[in-house]
Amino acid sequence: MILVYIIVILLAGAFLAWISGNLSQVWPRIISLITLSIDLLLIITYLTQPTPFSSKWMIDIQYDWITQFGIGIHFALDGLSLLMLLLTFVLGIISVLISWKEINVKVGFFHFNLLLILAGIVGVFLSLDLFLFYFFWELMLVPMYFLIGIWGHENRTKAAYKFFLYTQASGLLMFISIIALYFVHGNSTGIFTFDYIQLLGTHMAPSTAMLIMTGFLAAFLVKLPVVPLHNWLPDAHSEAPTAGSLILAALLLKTGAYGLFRFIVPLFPAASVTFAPIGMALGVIGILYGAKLAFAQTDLKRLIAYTSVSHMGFVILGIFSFNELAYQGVVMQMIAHGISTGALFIMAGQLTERIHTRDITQMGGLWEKAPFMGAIGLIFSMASLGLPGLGNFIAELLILTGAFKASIIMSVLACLGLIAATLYSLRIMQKVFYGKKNNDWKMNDLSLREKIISITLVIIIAGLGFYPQPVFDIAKPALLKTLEQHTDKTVQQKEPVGEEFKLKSNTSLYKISNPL
Amino acid sequence: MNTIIAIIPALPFISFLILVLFGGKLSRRASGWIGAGSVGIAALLTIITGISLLNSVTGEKYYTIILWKWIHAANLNAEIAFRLDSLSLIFCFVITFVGFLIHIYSIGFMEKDEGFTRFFAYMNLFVCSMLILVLADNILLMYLGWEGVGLCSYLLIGFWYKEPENGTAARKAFIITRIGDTAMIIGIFILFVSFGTFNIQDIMQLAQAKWAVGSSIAVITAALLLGGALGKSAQLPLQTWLPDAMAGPSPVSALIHAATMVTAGVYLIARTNVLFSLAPAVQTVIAIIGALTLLIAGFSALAQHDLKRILAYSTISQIGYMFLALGVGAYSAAIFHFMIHAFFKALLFLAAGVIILVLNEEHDIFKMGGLRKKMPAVFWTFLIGSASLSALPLVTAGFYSKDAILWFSYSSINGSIILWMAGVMGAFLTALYSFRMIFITFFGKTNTEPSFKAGILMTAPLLILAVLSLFGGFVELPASLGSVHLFSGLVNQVLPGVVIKNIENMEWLFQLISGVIALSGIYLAYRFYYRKPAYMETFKNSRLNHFFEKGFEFDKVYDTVFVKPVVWLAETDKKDFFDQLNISIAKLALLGNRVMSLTENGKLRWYLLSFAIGIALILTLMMTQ
Amino acid sequence: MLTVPVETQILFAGILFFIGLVGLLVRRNLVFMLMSIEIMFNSAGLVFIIAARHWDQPDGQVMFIFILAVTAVEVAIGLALILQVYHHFKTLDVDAINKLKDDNS
Amino acid sequence: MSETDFYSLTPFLILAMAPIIIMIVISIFRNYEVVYGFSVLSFIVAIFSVFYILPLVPHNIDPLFIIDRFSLFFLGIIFFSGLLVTFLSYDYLKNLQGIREEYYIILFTSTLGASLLTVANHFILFFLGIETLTLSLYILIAFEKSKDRSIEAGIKYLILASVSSAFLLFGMGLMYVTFGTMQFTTIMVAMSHLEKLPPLFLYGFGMMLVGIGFKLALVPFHMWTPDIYQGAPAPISSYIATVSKGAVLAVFIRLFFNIKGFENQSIFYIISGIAILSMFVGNLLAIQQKNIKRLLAYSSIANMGYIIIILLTGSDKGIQSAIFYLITYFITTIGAFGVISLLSTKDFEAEKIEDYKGLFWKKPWMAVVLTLCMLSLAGIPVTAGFIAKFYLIYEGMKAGLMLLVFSMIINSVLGLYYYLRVITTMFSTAGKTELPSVSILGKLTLTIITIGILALGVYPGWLIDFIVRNVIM
Repeated sequence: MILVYIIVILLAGAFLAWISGNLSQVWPRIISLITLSIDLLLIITYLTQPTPFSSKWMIDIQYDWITQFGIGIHFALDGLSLLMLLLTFVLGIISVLISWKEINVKVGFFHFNLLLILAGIVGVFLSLDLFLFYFFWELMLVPMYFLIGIWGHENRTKAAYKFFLYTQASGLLMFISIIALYFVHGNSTGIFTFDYIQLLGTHMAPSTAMLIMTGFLAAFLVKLPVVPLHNWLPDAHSEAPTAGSLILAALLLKTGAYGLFRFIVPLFPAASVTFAPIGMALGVIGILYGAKLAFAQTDLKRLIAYTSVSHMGFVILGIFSFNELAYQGVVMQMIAHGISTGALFIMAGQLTERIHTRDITQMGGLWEKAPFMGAIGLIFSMASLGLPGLGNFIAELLILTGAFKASIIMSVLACLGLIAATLYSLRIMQKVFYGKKNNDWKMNDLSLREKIISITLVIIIAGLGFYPQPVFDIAKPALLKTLEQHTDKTVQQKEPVGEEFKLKSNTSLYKISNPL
Repeated sequence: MNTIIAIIPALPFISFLILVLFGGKLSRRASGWIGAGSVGIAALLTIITGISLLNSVTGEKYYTIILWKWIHAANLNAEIAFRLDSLSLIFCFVITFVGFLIHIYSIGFMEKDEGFTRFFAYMNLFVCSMLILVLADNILLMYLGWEGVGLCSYLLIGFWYKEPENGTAARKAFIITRIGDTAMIIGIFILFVSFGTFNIQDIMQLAQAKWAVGSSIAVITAALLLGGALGKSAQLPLQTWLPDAMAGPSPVSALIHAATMVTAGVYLIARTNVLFSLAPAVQTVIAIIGALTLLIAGFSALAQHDLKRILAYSTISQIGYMFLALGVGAYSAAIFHFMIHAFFKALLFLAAGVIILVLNEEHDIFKMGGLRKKMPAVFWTFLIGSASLSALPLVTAGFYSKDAILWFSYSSINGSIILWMAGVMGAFLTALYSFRMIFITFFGKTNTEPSFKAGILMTAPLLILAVLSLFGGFVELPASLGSVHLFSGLVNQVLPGVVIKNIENMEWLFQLISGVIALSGIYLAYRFYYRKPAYMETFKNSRLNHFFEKGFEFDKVYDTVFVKPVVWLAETDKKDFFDQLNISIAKLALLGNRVMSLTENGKLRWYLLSFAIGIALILTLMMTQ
Repeated sequence: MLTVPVETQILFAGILFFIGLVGLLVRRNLVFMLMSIEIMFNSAGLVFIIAARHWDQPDGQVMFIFILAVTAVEVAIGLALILQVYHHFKTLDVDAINKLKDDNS
Repeated sequence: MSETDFYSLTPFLILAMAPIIIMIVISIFRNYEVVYGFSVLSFIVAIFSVFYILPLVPHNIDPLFIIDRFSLFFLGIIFFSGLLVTFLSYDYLKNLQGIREEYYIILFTSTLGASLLTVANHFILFFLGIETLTLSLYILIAFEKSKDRSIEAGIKYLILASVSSAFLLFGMGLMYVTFGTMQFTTIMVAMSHLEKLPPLFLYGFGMMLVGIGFKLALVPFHMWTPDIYQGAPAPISSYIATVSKGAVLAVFIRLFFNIKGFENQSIFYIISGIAILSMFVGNLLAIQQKNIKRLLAYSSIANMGYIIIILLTGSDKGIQSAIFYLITYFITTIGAFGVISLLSTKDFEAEKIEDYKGLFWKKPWMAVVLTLCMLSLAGIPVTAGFIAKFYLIYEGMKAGLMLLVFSMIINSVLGLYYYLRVITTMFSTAGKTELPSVSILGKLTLTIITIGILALGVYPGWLIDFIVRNVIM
């Protein structure tokens, strides 16, 4: 039940925020802050109770929705989604805080969108019904589109289009695949349902499986993103307002990774293995190409955007290594990247707020003006180059070790990414904080609010670096489950009847039994 | 005792935190003393631990402590755990003790600097990471320290961040070492994948048991680890960053780029000696690299103008000696030279720091001169340092440490006469350039007047270090003179002793030769740079000299081979051509729109025509069935 | 009485229809276009007559009556509109009447 | 003619009575409000009458009428749309000087024509219905006779529509010649015992396609759409987009299923070709369109393309999905045109997209409605359009029409672009265009529409159930 509450609260908060926007500028902020805090508390209280970290689902609830198609509302929580929810709410709160001063126009509507996006993301992390999943997957887009299109920078409109069209196109492909899967399963078992649990282990001809998986991959790889499907990201990230970039980088990308975990690997055990070499290669290409582009950028936010392309490369590399080590790494990477890149975007936002440019050639020598900001920037550049003692190191270490077991050459190539990361990370420090002052900016150091935000993030990232164990413990059952679904051949004993999408038109809708 | 070894690195870390969080509120003095004090206490604790370790009658010759579970994912387990044995003890001692002296010195040195607190914060962080590096009981934690010191060195080289070139130097240092580190981490992966653990001791035993001598995997792994070592210790071919690293304040050069961090490579190889003994090929490579490095660096040092750059190159060449020793399997000798080198090189750098400070940022030795009278304390200490560096026979510690290396480079089974000759040649060069320094800087006529006199805070450390560089050597005396083996005894608890070829012991002869060589070097220096500088004037403008001065043009080569291509790659296709693809798709759609909307021209008869065409098509299709 | 095969009769109607269509395409004057349409309608009507004759049923004739009625209305409205067109555009040239179109700017 | 026959024709009788009564009323005394109120009333009565005759069906009145749940369903939709259009017309006509009351008379006659199509089982009724509908439309389109564009649209529609009806008629004739009957059901019987359709019949069908294609605005008979939509009064544009198309689609489906068009190869190819063309042409044309009425016209072309895919599934399920799509499309389109007509005044037509610049900050409610409509047309979740598209794709894939489904996917992305363009304009910083205030009635109508869109988007189950239970051929 708690899961429904979480989403409902978010939605309610969203509408409240919008309405209250007409009263004053402060109310929406406060409301959304409260909303998110409540959700965070809900999750934390749930954590504090002795929870069964069993290999099954911690919570699992189902309701009817569109029974004619075997569509149900099916939410479930496991370690993975739990961690993602935590991340979502923490960063959600932070994104409200950083918008506190930045957003002064249409505040109500802004927070409406913000909360709506979060609702969509949470939905994606929780839903176990493929139709529902797609529903939320699409739901995220519209508010994010508004976020970029209304409160973004100069070229916001173009960026917003690009973002929406890219994700929509790929999403539709996934949609087709979902329906195809539904029919394949229906035809082979007579049970027509979108329910994840039942669709697991659907028997498919390799070719069919590959086709269907491609659709899913399209959506997830675009979201992740993976070179060469990454072009929406730099534009969207650099044009979005700070909160937008934060959510994009820290949460939206993670939905892609989450999708790979939750759907690709368990639903297409064989096909995903076939795809693995390409997957890993894509990962490596992403790592290096992203880094290369990041190194070339002069727009700070664009630079950071490309770094996340590079970092997400590690994620896909890990996922297609198919071993627990890499998976733990991926989870860690999802969180650590969320924090570190998010922090960098926040820093970029704070800079832009102060000096009204994102061009790093204009900056330089800012340490003198803003040592605190400089220190924060330093820490997170170090994080993004994978300095031991910060979360990203753990993540990359595990991923690389895991990948090393799967494919030595890939892992070694990926290691070059560490050097590349050094290049661009140090470039940030050099161009922004060190060196000569190119302009004599009138700027002050971080305000108390900003300090609090930054310090929280620093504590988290360092905590992850020195004591990551809790994360591993929470994630472990979920990952093991994924892997075992992936390797388990027993679930594939269902006798195949027909593997074509085509259905004899005399099968009536009533035969579609309701899974719930 | 066990807990103490956790406290030792904790102390500087705590003071680092204090300085970072409350730095603004504290007075300069206070923060200075917190910074120095924490390291001082750490030093004290180290000594106590050391004594107790030495006196521990039990067979257990080490202390160990597990603080907390760090990573327990799948089958990958790594704890935050420390282990102190005699090897790490020696390193700890040097780090904390020399570090303490340098901190004290820095209080005086940095007095005027605006970034006073920041400086001490960084220094403390460095000491902490360095201690973690040497105390770590698993290789992952060691890597943490390893990267930590790299970070600190980056921060401290770029300490005066307003000068872009400092930033560049810092970046260069970080990136080059990082390249080595990447090799190292891959090596670590191999170790983990093959042994399933990160614990150094276990790895060593398992390697001993599982890997055959000279087996390819052993060689590869050893080579990869060596890569890390080369990067950190500025050995060929990754040595180019160190001379530029002199952009940092002198205490930094003393602590990081002379005494401690740059010798991390030595520590790594010594620590994982088993792997290297399993890969004789790599060991030979180490020896050769060492020999080459010490020669190249020696020549380069000979041609420098910048006082600190001379010292930098001399550092490279001295570490070359250590690598030579490691290569021939004379671990104790290497460690011994490391300790002594730490003393006198720190001394030299600090002294140089004083000089540069009082001559207000004058680096060029040719603009100095005649400082003997002006600053006697500095002169004498510097002299002692140089003497020790150039291994003045019998009286200096440097003699004993270097002599051991030279002897083993020949007599060890891995040794050979060529290596020895290289070493001797190096010794000659060393003597030459050190006294070139002395004569040009302290003798002759005064070119620049000292602006003020260095305070006690700065001179005291000099004196202490001077004493050490003179008498530090007596803990280890060769068989030919008195044969004291305190040090090697201590080291050999953890490291294998050197294996000697069975040849009749003619060590005294070698000592004689090297002694003579050193003296002749000094004499030549006296001859050329004091008596008849004219000779040198001609040489100074020669192309060869220039070549030496530029450190054999490694930078230029790397610039063309690596840096330029990378930059070019980055600059080309900034636009990210995949993006262009999408744009072209969009263009296509727009084109379609153009064409279509031409048909919507509002002409009724045109519309009717489309009817006609439509029906024509349909009817034809109907026919063709 | 001679019997013409139904196909031929249809063909005849078809030709009529085609003539109407061509008339529409070539004439620019609205009135003439209206007349062409009449031709087309009538040819269609003719088909029904033919069919009725062919299956000898009354339905065809009935349909034709309807067609006549409808076309009458059609013409009525048509002429009314043409008047309006002339009133607004001061011409009956159909090509001149294209205010409504995509502006390809 | 039996009593049940009489009863089962109530809706039509009501629609036939309404205009007569209005005429009388007008001749006695001319009052806009009264006429308006009466029209609304009679529409509502008509809707109820549909439910009233529900128990009587299926009921055939040979040879012309076939009144079954399918037709009643369409009747319901048509009447409801008619009602909504009436609502929207109020403001639009109120501030129009000159005579306005006749508008409603003709609205009724055309609706009558449309409703006849839904029950048509015979070419005669088919023809009469379509003509009644069209003839009235000429007048409605050219209703604002003071405006050039209105007249131009009128004459264009007149010429083209009559030509298309001529084609239709000729086609009917050919079919009649081949089988000697004009009744769909008997045609089916006649052709059931020959394995191959005679060419004459096929040509007939081909020519009918022109007429139908014209009414449904399918490529290549689509070119009139933007001009007419732009020229006609906004409510009438929505009326053309919904009622006339719906009715024609109804009769087309009936005919198509009676002659089993989907089983004939060449017809199959022709229809799928037309469908794909319509999608691409419609969307491509819309991409850069600056006039929102034309834009909606183009989008209607594309949407019809989506719908006729379903004819090829040849299954009840397919038809059900098509109907669901049609309903959502009706609601959405009327909503969109509603916003336009509510923002237009007698001498200003809010048709340029620039006019909507910053609408969200001026008239949030209007903007939200239009946004929802656009999103629904684009098929984004929580709007009815999403479910509708899903349903369509679902059935399409079930029937294995992968090519059509994929081209539909591509086109949804194409379409998204221009729907977003409209939305973006509304949310961009406020423009200078002055917009009139909106009456309560208009707001109310839009509210109904919005609720409809959202309700169907979030909980479509009931409607799907309803359709599945009622619409069985």
